[in-house]
Amino acid sequence: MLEIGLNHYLVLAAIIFCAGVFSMVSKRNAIGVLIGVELVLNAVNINFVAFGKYSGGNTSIDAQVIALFVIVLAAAEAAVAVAICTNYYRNLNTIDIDRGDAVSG
Amino acid sequence: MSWYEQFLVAGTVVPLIGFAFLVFFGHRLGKPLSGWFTVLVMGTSCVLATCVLFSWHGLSPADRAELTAAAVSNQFYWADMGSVPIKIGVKLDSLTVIMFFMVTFIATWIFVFSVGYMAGHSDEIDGQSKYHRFFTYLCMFAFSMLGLVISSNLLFLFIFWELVGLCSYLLIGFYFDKKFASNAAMKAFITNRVGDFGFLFGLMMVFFFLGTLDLDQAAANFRQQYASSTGLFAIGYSIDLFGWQVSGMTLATLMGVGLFCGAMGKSAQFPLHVWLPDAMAGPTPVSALIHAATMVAAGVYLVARIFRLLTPDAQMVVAVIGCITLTMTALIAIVQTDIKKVLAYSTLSQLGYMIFGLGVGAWTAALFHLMTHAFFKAMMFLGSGQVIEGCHHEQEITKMGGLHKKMPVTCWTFFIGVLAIAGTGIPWTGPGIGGFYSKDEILAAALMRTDHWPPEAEHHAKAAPSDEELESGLSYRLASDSPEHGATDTSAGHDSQPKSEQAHGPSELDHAAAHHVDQAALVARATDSEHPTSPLPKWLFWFPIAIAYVTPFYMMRLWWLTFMGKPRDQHVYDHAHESKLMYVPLVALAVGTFFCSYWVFRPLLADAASAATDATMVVAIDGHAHDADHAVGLMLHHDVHRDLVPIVGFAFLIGFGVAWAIYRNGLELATRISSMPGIAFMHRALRERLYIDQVYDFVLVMGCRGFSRLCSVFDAWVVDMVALLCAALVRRIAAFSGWVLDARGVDGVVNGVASLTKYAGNAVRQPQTGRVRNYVLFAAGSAAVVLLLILAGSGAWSAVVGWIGL
Amino acid sequence: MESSLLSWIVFLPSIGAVAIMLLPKALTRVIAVGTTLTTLVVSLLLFRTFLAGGDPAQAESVFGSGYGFLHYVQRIPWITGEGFTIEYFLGVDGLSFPLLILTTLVMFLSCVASWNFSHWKVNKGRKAYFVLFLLLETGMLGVFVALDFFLFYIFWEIMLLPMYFLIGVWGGVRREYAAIKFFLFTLAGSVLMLVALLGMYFYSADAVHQAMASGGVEGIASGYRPDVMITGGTFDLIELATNQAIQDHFGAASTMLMGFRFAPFAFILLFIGFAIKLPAVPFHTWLPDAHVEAPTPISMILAGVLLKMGGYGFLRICYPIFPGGGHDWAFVIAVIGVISILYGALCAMAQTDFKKLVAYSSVSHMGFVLLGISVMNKTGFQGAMFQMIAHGISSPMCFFLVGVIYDRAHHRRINDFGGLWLSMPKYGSWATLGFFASLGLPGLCGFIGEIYVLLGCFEGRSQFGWAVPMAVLAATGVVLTAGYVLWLIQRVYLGKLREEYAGFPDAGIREVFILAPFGVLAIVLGILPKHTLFNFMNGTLDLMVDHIVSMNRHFDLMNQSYAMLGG
Amino acid sequence: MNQLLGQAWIPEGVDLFRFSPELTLVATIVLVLAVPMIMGRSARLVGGIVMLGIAAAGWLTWRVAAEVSGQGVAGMSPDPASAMLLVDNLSCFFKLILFFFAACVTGMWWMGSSASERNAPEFFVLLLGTALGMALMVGTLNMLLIVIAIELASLPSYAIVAFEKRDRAAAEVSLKYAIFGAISAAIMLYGISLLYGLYQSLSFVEVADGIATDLATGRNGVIIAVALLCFFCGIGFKISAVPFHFWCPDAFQGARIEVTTWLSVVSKAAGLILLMRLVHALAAAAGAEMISALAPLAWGIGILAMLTCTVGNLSAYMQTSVKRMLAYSSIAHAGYMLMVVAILAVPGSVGAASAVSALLVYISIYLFMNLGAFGVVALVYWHTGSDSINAFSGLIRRAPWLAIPMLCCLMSLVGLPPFAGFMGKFWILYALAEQGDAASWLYWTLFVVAVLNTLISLYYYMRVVVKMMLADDGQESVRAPAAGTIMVNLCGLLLIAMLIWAQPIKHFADRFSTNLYSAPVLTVDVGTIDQTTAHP
Repeated sequence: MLEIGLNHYLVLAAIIFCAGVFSMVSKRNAIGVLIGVELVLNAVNINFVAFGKYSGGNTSIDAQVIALFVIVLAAAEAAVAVAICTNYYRNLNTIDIDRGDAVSG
Repeated sequence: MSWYEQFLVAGTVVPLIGFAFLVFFGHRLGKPLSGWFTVLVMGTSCVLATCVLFSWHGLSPADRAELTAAAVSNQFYWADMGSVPIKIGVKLDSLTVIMFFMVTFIATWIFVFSVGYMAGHSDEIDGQSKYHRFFTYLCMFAFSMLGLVISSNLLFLFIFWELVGLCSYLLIGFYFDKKFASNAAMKAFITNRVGDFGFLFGLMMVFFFLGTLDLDQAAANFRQQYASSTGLFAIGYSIDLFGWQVSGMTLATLMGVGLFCGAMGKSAQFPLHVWLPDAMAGPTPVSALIHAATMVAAGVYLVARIFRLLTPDAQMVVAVIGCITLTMTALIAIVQTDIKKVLAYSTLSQLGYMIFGLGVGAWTAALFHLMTHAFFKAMMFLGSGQVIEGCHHEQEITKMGGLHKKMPVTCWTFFIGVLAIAGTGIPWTGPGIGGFYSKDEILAAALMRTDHWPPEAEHHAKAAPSDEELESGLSYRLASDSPEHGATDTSAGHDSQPKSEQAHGPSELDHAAAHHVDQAALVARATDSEHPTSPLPKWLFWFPIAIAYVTPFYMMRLWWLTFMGKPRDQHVYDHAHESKLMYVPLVALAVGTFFCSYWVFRPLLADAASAATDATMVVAIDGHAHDADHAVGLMLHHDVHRDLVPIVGFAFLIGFGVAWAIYRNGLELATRISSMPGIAFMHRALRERLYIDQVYDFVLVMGCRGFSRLCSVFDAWVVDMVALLCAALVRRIAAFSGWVLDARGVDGVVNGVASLTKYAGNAVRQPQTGRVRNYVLFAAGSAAVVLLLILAGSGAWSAVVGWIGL
Repeated sequence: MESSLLSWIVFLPSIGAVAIMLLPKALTRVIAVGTTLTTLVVSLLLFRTFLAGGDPAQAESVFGSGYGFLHYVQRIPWITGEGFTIEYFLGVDGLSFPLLILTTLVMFLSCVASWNFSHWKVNKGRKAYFVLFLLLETGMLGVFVALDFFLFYIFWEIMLLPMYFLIGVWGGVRREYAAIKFFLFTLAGSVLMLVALLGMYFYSADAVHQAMASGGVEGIASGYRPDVMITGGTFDLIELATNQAIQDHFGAASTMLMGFRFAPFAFILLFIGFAIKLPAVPFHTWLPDAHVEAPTPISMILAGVLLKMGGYGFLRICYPIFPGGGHDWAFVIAVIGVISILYGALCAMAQTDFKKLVAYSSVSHMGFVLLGISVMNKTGFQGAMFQMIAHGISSPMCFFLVGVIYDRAHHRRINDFGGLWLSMPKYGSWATLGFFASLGLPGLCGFIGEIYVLLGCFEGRSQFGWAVPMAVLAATGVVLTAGYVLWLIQRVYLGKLREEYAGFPDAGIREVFILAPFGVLAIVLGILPKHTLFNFMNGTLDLMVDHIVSMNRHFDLMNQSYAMLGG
Repeated sequence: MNQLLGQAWIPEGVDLFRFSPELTLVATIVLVLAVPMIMGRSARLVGGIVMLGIAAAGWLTWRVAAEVSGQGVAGMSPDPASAMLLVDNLSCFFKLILFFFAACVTGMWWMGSSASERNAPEFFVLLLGTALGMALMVGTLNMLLIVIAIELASLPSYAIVAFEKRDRAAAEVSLKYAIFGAISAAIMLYGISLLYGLYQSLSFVEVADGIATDLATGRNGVIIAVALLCFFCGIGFKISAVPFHFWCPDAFQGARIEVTTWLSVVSKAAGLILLMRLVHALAAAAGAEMISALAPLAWGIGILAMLTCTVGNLSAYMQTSVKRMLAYSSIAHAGYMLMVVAILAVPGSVGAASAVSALLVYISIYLFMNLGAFGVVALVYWHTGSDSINAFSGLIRRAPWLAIPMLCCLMSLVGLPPFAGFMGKFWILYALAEQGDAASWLYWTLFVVAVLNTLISLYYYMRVVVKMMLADDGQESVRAPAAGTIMVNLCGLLLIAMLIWAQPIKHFADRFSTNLYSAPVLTVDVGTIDQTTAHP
């Protein structure tokens, strides 16, 4: 049987990271972009937790703590970002981020 | 300071004070008064000069030498050049004294004449009277000219040289409302500047190679270097000049030629002669004073002063230029119909004689000719001024004729001038007038250099004429008729030599030859390709001889057409009149012409020849020259002048005769002759002054202006452009992006860079689309690229390190 | 002897500027003229020393120097750190003294020339104009007396902005273009200077530290100040030039900056910076534009003083500190000089704009400065310096002459003038004097500089084979100069009186008051160069040349041995 | 339980004292929220409270600075070896700047917006929130705290940019800002996670030691590179280094002018100081023998700096909005400041002392230039309602006492004497030359690029100057509040004064930069790091 090890988690995290980045770049919907951000943050969390588990002999709970912090950060960020999205929608009647190109150059 | 110097300085400064006074108060003094004030000023100078002249004449050569030496120690410390001190002072010698007298005397009478000349409407420019301005300029000129004469230093000579040029410019352009006058003024100044360019060049070489700008010091150093084979004459010495290796001897020649270039400009020698005929645009007194008597003679004076710095080659250049000038301009004079133009060309021709004379070594004779010519030519110019003023500014001799009835004094004084310039005299015996002594002496020297040179050895034993004989030109002439007389008193000749250090030159040189001149110097001299005393080519003699026939012809033509025959234009004839204020100076100068031909001048000049005696390489073959003993002795022995008689003795008669024959009955015959085939062509060429002016105009003036315009365009379009590459780059980028540069975009370096920046600014802002996805893409993409680079670097940090190359 | 006199001279105009800002508008012009006059008078106090001066013993006790007797020295540490010193260091010697006097004089006269400026009729920013004018004076005076490179640089830049506005606000039609061009060119130059400035500082620090380390001492003796130890890098211009350790390090073939040999590289950086100001072809294109657009008084300053700062920079910084650089680049500099002379003259000949012509003539004249210094001998330096002063007198005069008719005719097209000497006889005479001075007529100031430079070139041929040909080429410029000046005079002043100019009033008292000092100086300087100028500056220049020559000889030996060691 | 409590770390009085400026900020935030509930939503009242709070924080910082002077101390940490918070001269210096600037911005707000402000408490909560984040940012080497601080500084700033709820542009740019920021933060976190995985520590000092060891032995090269790259992405975003600068001009243009002023100086300065600390920690851990191993870092930062200032300057070139132009100019200036950070990437570099001190001087001077310039823009904007360059036309006539300080500030930004901007640039060039003299030609390249950029920048600053001084299209004169006029004129005067008294400024900066470069603040026993951690 294949033993699930650190590398698997890391690869998973990398894949999620890439998916997140891809979604950030490709989505025109602001919410979609935010979801991409969440994906990346979750990739980070997977990394941290995996490192916390697999780092040999380390009894520190830094990794878990950090993961918790990241979750909080993600929540805060989402809160602010969604608020801004709402404001955006109120002003532009859309959440298509490509429509917001008035300020440029 | 001896009182001689004080008088000379005072005589120089008085016109300056007059100038300053007129500058500030001239317009208050008003029309006749400022003129008379100027006469007073000049008269004062003249009195001072006269005192100096006669007192100096009375001194023994030894005393003169002492005074000359003393004057050197009274110099004023003017400035340093690098670490070489430049001092200025009075060059007190016989040449200065007589030049000074000549200038002040002629100037005084011409000023008197001017008061008369300007009394009418001649002082008006475009209807405004500029009376005092004219006299202000004249004062300035007098000051500059006198300063030039007394300068002991080449630099100061140059400064005054330019100042007389300035005055000449201002006075030629006096009627500046006339286009031709201002053109002529400009032409005069610029042509002179071309000559001065050479002068400057010579000056620099003197300063650098001889380490001084003092005339005497320079000559002494030149001599010393030659004697000891150092400096310029060091063995194997050469410098790189525009890629050519130039030897010391050639440099010395260049130095002489450079200085002579200045003289070429001022004395209007070919090819810089073009300005002088045009300079007749100035008021006639100015033509008389500046462009006949004094300033144009300054070139001759300069060559005389730098005579000791010339090399045989340089001297040859001087002779050749003189010869060309005297020939060409005399021919042109034949066909001119403007009274002043004829005189101008005759002046050119006579200046050519003087230069030629210096070129062949006839130092004293050339300067003697300068003196006599100054008097009679000034007189003739004033005569022409009288005619022009009398005929209401009619200058064409074709419209004159028969004026002797209306202006007898003018007519006959003018005739004296004609006689003088033609060299009238009784062959074999004398007496003669003006050119008979001076010009023929030049020709005699030329003959000697062509036919009897180098002199045989036995002539060394021959003695110089005695002191008393040298005192007057006449006795000298007589002495030349009886060679035995001169040969009797050898020791007297030696004793009579001035005791200045220059005069001791020959004996010192002998001394040096015996004891000091080392082998190297001898080798150096032996290897010189030119023998210092090589004979002249024959044509250099025959051209001046031929022109000696032409001169009486054109002068007679001028005189006859103006004063004799029947009036050709009744209107002009009716108006003609003579003014007393104007003919008094004519008479005075006529008297002066006689005076200068016989007394004082010639012996003093012979004395002044000490200034040429220690000429290192060239030969002054008259006066107390370097080889005084045998040069003069040779002349006496062979009696060159006697040899000349068959050749030119009757030239004046023949010239007069031919002219009289052709113009006796007016212009018909002349017109017929000039329209003969063959002659017609020459006639036209001469009338057009051999097209030299046109060529200069086309090649130099237009060329220069064209080139300058080119430069200007170049400046606006190229230099002001981005380094070409930069502009091209901008254009390339612009083409690539379809962004068309506006005209100013490539206007200049700065503009180009600015556009480039502007373009770059636009380019770097392209990603700033305002779309956040693009931002993210761009940022993430950049990061990804860097990441890829890292990975591509074989995946290892050390490899990345290697990639960076550190 | 510490003295604050120079500080007073430098900052008096600034005080005036503040006064103008604070006091009512009616007093503006009076204060401005008063301030410049006061500055002039105070600067004339310096003559006390220089007339008494030339007394080396006294100078020794004042300063004790091998090069440059400094007077009225004021030095206060300004910015110091560990082994780091920028000083407020002012002093005046024979090099800066004539230029200082020239500056105060030209500023005074151009201030008077600004009195009846046409803009005042519409009352356009009179206060601002004079404030900037006076600030400009502070900057220029500062440049001439600052002996700390950093301070020098600050003053150098300070004068930039006022000049920019003086051209840009009160200038002609294309004033903005001209002003920005001036600004960009000058700033580009000063940026290069900044590189050299820092390089010089660090390399002097290296030199001193090496010397200290090799000698095992706490500091090395100053090159010119007794009882002073140098322990680190320095901006002191005199120290940089005279300290043997620093000079050795600068001149050594092994000292490299950015991959180039230090001395020639730093030299050329500085050279370009100063050549832009001079201006030398091909860095000159800002000048015609700036001159044409600038108002008359500003043109006077530009030509009279600003251009001299370039030449001063060469003499004060480039040559004494990098004698080796000067030697290496001599040919290039001479070529640039000769090209400037000829090219400037040719361009001038083709101009139809009166001011542009005079501007190009400046390029031509300043070419002589470049040529004179390139040969690095006494005559050349003296000539270059004299030429600067002479040009500082003749060219403001010419610009003012242009301004006078521009005030009346409101155009500057040379070909449309004619016969002005008839309508304005007094003015015409002054003009003749001014233009002949610019032409270099002997007896007037322009001549002395030119002939000294040419003679210097000839003298330089023992060192440089090309010197004589250069001199010959440069001398042809004399003919060209005569050509364009006379042609100009003919077209503008001579000829028939034209109706449209017939009614022009002749030069007024104020105008004569401005022209007269220039005219008189042009004559006096031409006649008595030694007593009016050479006496004051030769001491310094000679010492400087001696220093340069001996240093170069020293470097030759040093680098020979370096080459022999296989370096 | 008791045992656990016994082990728990309770901050002592001195720790709290060292943390008091931040605590004061927190208290002010609470007050700003609480007091209006009691005393009504008066904008002026809130402003007053904020001023007091900032003043108190500033005063406390000064006290702390006096206490820590000369040595770095750890605060708020049970284990001095891996302190969460560093209280040293550098952080004190920045906090002083920060609070001073916050006071100035509050002043601006007071003049311009307080009259019409209805959401003052919210505004200041957000503003002080960012201030708190920045204050933390400069005082830590712990990666967790770095993340928290950056987020704390960023999140309120997204919101504060969008503060004008009805403003379409503000809404637009705030979304961009938020998205861009969120992505940067996420990527940075990913990098941190990798670093943590490698070295099992959140203390960057330990991480740096680990990196140094790995580099010395040539292991983990790629992963370190990727991790650092991701890490620096987040900081690059804060500094707005190219290519993470895109948000900057948009956000600055869309935001209120006080906010723009605020962000243009301190947020970048905080990011720069953080980056400087990190780079310095890396270099200190690496030691002088590893110069070449860290060369890519130096080059990376150097190239980033060159790109940043060049792109910033070139982009500013054609801007028509002065505000946006100044935004680009702030990018360019960040580039200049980044250059000196590149010096620190050289272990044991000779120029480190000059570099840090130059950066601090630059920040102090830059603060006044930007304050003055934005101040004038604000005053003109409040009067004319436009920040376009045309609004400045003929300003010298319309409001001479605005035009003159504007001129001073702009010329100072160019770096032209007699304005202090020259000193700032001079010290940077000085540091670069010093380093260039001793080390690689990177620094001379940077030098030349900086100098060329000065020339380019001249052009666009001059455009404003030309508009102000030389153009005049007859607009009415500008009436500006006296306080604002005085403030900008003070800035102008200060800029001249700071050149004349360059010495004290330099000494001030020297003093506050000493213990950063003289020795590592904290030493870590290398033995405690387990280097056998498994990783892919």
